[in-house]
Amino acid sequence: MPTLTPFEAIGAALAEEMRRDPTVLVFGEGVATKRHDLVDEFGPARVRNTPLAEGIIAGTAAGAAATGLRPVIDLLFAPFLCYAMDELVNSAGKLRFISGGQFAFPLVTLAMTGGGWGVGAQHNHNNEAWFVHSPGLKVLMPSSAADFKGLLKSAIRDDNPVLFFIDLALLHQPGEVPDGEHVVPLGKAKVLRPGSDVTLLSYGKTVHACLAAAEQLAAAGIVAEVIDLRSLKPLDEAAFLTSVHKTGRLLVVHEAARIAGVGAEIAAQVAERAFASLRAPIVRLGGPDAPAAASHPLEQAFAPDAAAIVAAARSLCR
Amino acid sequence: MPTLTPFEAIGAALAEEMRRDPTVLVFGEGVATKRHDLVDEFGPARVRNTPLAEGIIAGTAAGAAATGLRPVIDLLFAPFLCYAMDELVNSAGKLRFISGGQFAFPLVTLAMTGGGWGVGAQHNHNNEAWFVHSPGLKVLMPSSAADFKGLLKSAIRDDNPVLFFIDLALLHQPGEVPDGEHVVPLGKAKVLRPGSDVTLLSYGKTVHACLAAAEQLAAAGIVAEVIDLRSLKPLDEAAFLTSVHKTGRLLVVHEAARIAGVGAEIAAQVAERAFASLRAPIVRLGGPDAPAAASHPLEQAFAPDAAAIVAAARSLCR
Amino acid sequence: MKPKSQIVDETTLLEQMLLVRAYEEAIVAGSVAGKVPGTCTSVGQEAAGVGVVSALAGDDLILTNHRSAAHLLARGADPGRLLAEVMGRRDGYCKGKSGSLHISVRELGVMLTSTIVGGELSLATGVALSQKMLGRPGIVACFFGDGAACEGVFHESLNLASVWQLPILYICENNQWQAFVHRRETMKGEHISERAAPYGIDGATVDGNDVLAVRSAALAAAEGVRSSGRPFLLETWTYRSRGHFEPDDQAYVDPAEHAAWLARDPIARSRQRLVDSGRLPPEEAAALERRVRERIVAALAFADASPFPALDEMTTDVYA
Amino acid sequence: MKPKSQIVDETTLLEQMLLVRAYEEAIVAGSVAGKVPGTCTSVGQEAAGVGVVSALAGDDLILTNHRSAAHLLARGADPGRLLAEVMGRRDGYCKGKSGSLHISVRELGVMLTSTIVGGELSLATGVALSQKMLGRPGIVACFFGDGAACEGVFHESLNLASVWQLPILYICENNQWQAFVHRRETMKGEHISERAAPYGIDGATVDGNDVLAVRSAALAAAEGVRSSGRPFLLETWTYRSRGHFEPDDQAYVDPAEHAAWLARDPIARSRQRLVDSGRLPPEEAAALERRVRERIVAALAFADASPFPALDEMTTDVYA
Ligand SMILES: Cc1ncc(C[n+]2csc(CCOP(=O)(O)OP(=O)(O)O)c2C)c(N)n1
Ligand SMILES: Cc1ncc(C[n+]2csc(CCOP(=O)(O)OP(=O)(O)O)c2C)c(N)n1
Ligand SMILES: [Mg+2]
Ligand SMILES: [Mg+2]
Repeated sequence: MPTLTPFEAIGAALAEEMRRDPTVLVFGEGVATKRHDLVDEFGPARVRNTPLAEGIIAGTAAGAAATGLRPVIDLLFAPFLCYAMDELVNSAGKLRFISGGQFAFPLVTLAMTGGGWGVGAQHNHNNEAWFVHSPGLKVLMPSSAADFKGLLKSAIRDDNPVLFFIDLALLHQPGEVPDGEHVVPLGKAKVLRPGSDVTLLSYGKTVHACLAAAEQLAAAGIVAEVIDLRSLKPLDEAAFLTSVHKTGRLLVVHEAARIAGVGAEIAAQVAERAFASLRAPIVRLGGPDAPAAASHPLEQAFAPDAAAIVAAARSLCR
Repeated sequence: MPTLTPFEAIGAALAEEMRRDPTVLVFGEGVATKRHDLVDEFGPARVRNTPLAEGIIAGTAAGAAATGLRPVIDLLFAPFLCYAMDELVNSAGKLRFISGGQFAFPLVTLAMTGGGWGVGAQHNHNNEAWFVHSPGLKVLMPSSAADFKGLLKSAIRDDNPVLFFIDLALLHQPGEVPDGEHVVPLGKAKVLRPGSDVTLLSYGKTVHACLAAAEQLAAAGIVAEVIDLRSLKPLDEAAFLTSVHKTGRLLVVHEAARIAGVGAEIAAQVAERAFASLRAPIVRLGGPDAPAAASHPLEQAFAPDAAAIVAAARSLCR
Repeated sequence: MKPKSQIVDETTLLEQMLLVRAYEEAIVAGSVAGKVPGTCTSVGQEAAGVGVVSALAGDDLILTNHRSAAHLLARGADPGRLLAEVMGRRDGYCKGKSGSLHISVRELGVMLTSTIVGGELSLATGVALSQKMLGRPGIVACFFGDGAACEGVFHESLNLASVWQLPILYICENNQWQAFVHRRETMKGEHISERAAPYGIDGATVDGNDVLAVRSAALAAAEGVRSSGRPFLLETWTYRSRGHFEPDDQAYVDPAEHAAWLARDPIARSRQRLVDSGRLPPEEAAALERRVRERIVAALAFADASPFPALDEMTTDVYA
Repeated sequence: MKPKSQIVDETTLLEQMLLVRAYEEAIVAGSVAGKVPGTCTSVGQEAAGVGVVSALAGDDLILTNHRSAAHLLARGADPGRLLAEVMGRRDGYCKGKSGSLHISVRELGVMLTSTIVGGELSLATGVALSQKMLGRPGIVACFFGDGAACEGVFHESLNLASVWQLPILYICENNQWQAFVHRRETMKGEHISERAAPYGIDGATVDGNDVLAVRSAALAAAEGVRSSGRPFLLETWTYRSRGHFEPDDQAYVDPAEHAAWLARDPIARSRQRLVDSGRLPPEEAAALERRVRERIVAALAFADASPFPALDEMTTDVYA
């Protein structure tokens, strides 16, 4: 299997989908500069730099999506989505319903997030939960190069607006990507490591912390099941309910702030639908209710690490 | 006690605080037209109509708050907050932290939300959970005329940016408001009806549905405790944990979409911190993952009603 | 091919304006009676909407906003289905889910209506990009208010349309009001059309209460957009005679300004001109008015007979 | 009272520009060595920043963005504390929480720096409103880029500042680049200053690579804002010689354009003028450069000795 970084996997997914479907196009601030290989292959009409204006980038994508194109837009960093909320939430997310189904919005929005670059809270803010809470949108956040490619291809083919979050710390970490047509369906979590004592549920880079924690827990005789959610909306409820029915214990882990984060939704679902199986409190590990600091040690400490996961899992399994 | 509508209670709170503190001012689209009594008393410099531009309204408020004024801004309807997300989240919410504590942002943002006016999903969208998930912000959503007044006065005096959500259906429902200085602290829930069998936790207009449900449940021999959260951030964790320790059963109710709503945070906290007390699954009743329809029956069906609450509570207490 | 819209005569335009007026008056009466939800009417602005729409070709696309009755009706929307939508009924163009504020009628090319002020400006560039990249002939006509021109996205939209050379006819209906605030309070200068130049876009202002003037300005503007592939900003200078949203006591309105504009009512002016010139005998004008009123009575009956949507419609049409 | 800034001579300005250059070169070298995080440098733009700041009075307030070194240093910020901030250390002006992109120094009147492009434009109106309503003397100088002028909030800010008559000196540093995109790709026309007129605001463009020209244009503009209480838009026409963010190979830059601008380097020009006119003997110029470099060496040592913040700083300064 070839090895690609997520940056390259995204490029490969874009190229393949643009080859397959002439209505796919990509635009954003500097995307034609950053992905000049795509400009070479598909020309400047389908790979466009834009003015620095996230609102009109997203609005243009929504308008184009409703009328025959399949735009992928790069809004760079998740906090910049703040300038595009009307277009993403009020237009792309709602106008299908409002119009009684007259329009569909096949559009993908890319945004980087998370620590790793020391650029502070106006570049680093995991706000994916906002979009999970907004109707009409889908939300993805992969943790492996293969899923970056496979999920992006599915997102481009999906007829709904998809927010595709890129965990910055993963962007240049190489990983194996299956050869040829590799498509990963939306809404399917992945069991990365089966287990029976506790379920470690995560997405994005903290999946890797969960895997490392599972390794350490195994040494302590605790068999953890590790699940990568991948798709935050639609949520693969069956996947985590099944797991909790088996393990009776759930630890949800993400970098985003704990308060009202995606982990809260999962914990709440489990507390309702797998209550009888629960053998211990549901624990969430997530970022604090604070902006992310630029200072390296503070930035790194924001996201739960393997040690914290091990400690929490051990106390759950006591 | 005098009887005021929340609209009047808001006006009274504004007037009293503007009288008390000359740095308080209010601006927004049409606020000087709508509240001309305030213009008469405080003059056009402190009660301003603005151009139609939510971003600059919120940004101006943030800049003014950091430099000596205490602005209250009226952004009309919650979906319009989409145009002000950068200013509220990235500026007002984060610049205190980013600057290492050099600035504070004493500003209040008013926004109406919820069904009741048949104006559809671009005016009616309960997005309060976004702000609960955003650092540096506080979030209020009162259910009684007295709390509209008392909480708004506290919000104006608070040194942090506060989102003050106005449930549209309550705006013109009169209620008693204590005479004189009436201040309700942020972060304190209110037990409206004590009970022992099940906790009904809510905020905004569904509090009234919970009270009606509690009445019906009492007839069926189920003694429900009804708690009005009032403050969504800071959350009064002690209030709901104490209640669940007593009742062992929790039903969280709000009009906002269930998925990743404020109810999820509460359910998750209870599933972690009151697990041993729980005698039944935690149930959330909330709106569907859909935009709100304009059509009256659909709009009304969006929010959980007393019948749904009674049914859910009965099945919990079975 | 000459678009069929170019052979319209003023009597047809008058009929359309009368239809818009009668339709909105029916809504006002219905809302006073508690039978129809309140809306944003375009009473006083009929010429601005009808004149521009009459200048569009059949394959042109329209984006509009909350104050859309003239655009929809002039485009041929059925008043019965519109009223059904306003009343939240199943036979509304959007199945009752929209209500009055964001009615789209895709089959007529009225796309992506948004009640978020500025929403249509953010979407129009995308629709025009589709037209251009997919090689479709129609231009995009984007209606917005003077208030929307205060939103930042107005600037972003014009800038992008210019840089990407998108075929958009921007039409600012400057009706002097931005909800409960007069334009004078929110901007310096009177004319939105002057805001086009910095983006390299041409602009013009036309008397929005003269349907023929609007039509000819719009014909020229649309032709320019069509042949150049570039945007143009046309401002129709008009007045919102009724309140922002029904009901509205308009206590905040200067009576002198209001009266001056009422004296320039676009329907009265057009009718007068037609009658005076002998093109429309008074009894024919009366017959026209009667016919229009009858259509609206029938439309109201249709809408009223339409059922509310089933409750499970609450969650359909959310995802594709 | 004549603000003390008005008695500055060109040698002082040159020294400030040299300080900015040395400071940023130290960051570049440190980032190559992996010891300092990358930043957005203002190499090539020093005259634009220094010239404007030199024209401000001590009680004027500054809002800036990610490319702020010239504004901060010219205002008197300590390079040691700035470097400590860039390096995420406890003695940084923002306790290491900001890093390079949003450094505010309230004690110097550098307020509310935002790295959200356009953020400073949205905040400046509020700061100016405070100045005006609280009767404080200082005007507000708001620095932003040509890219920021594409964001809608630019338009909203200018419009509000004009309507509310706010004392804001808007300064657009048009450095031809918007991250990895040339201005040419994002707007028609060359000059941001032309975008002021529709809001009833005056604008001017000045050679941003001539520190004296910038200073005198800024003095006039600031004086106008101060006396009229109204906004003004000054564009400084300059060039970002290095990449957007360190490191950046600038592969996307036209070498001819780059070379032409390098030949107009503001520091070389000012130095030359001072030396040629006899106002600064070459050996004094060399001494100046040495002094500046020594200051930066000391600053770097200070920053490097500063510890990282304690981990519990992660959650302080969130709520007041
Ligand atoms: C973003 C946003 N802000 C505010 C409103 C409330 N609102 C609806 S229409 C309107 C006035 C719009 O004025 P203008 O653009 O001139 O259009 P007009 O109503 O005059 O046709 C306002 C403030 C809204 N719908 N969307
Ligand atoms: C809202 C937003 N969009 C994008 C970015 C990423 N970004 C940072 S600086 C920059 C270029 C800004 O260009 P300009 O305003 O001309 O300022 P310059 O960097 O040239 O000084 C971009 C795109 C950002 N920080 N904020
Ligand atoms: Mg208007
Ligand atoms: Mg620039």
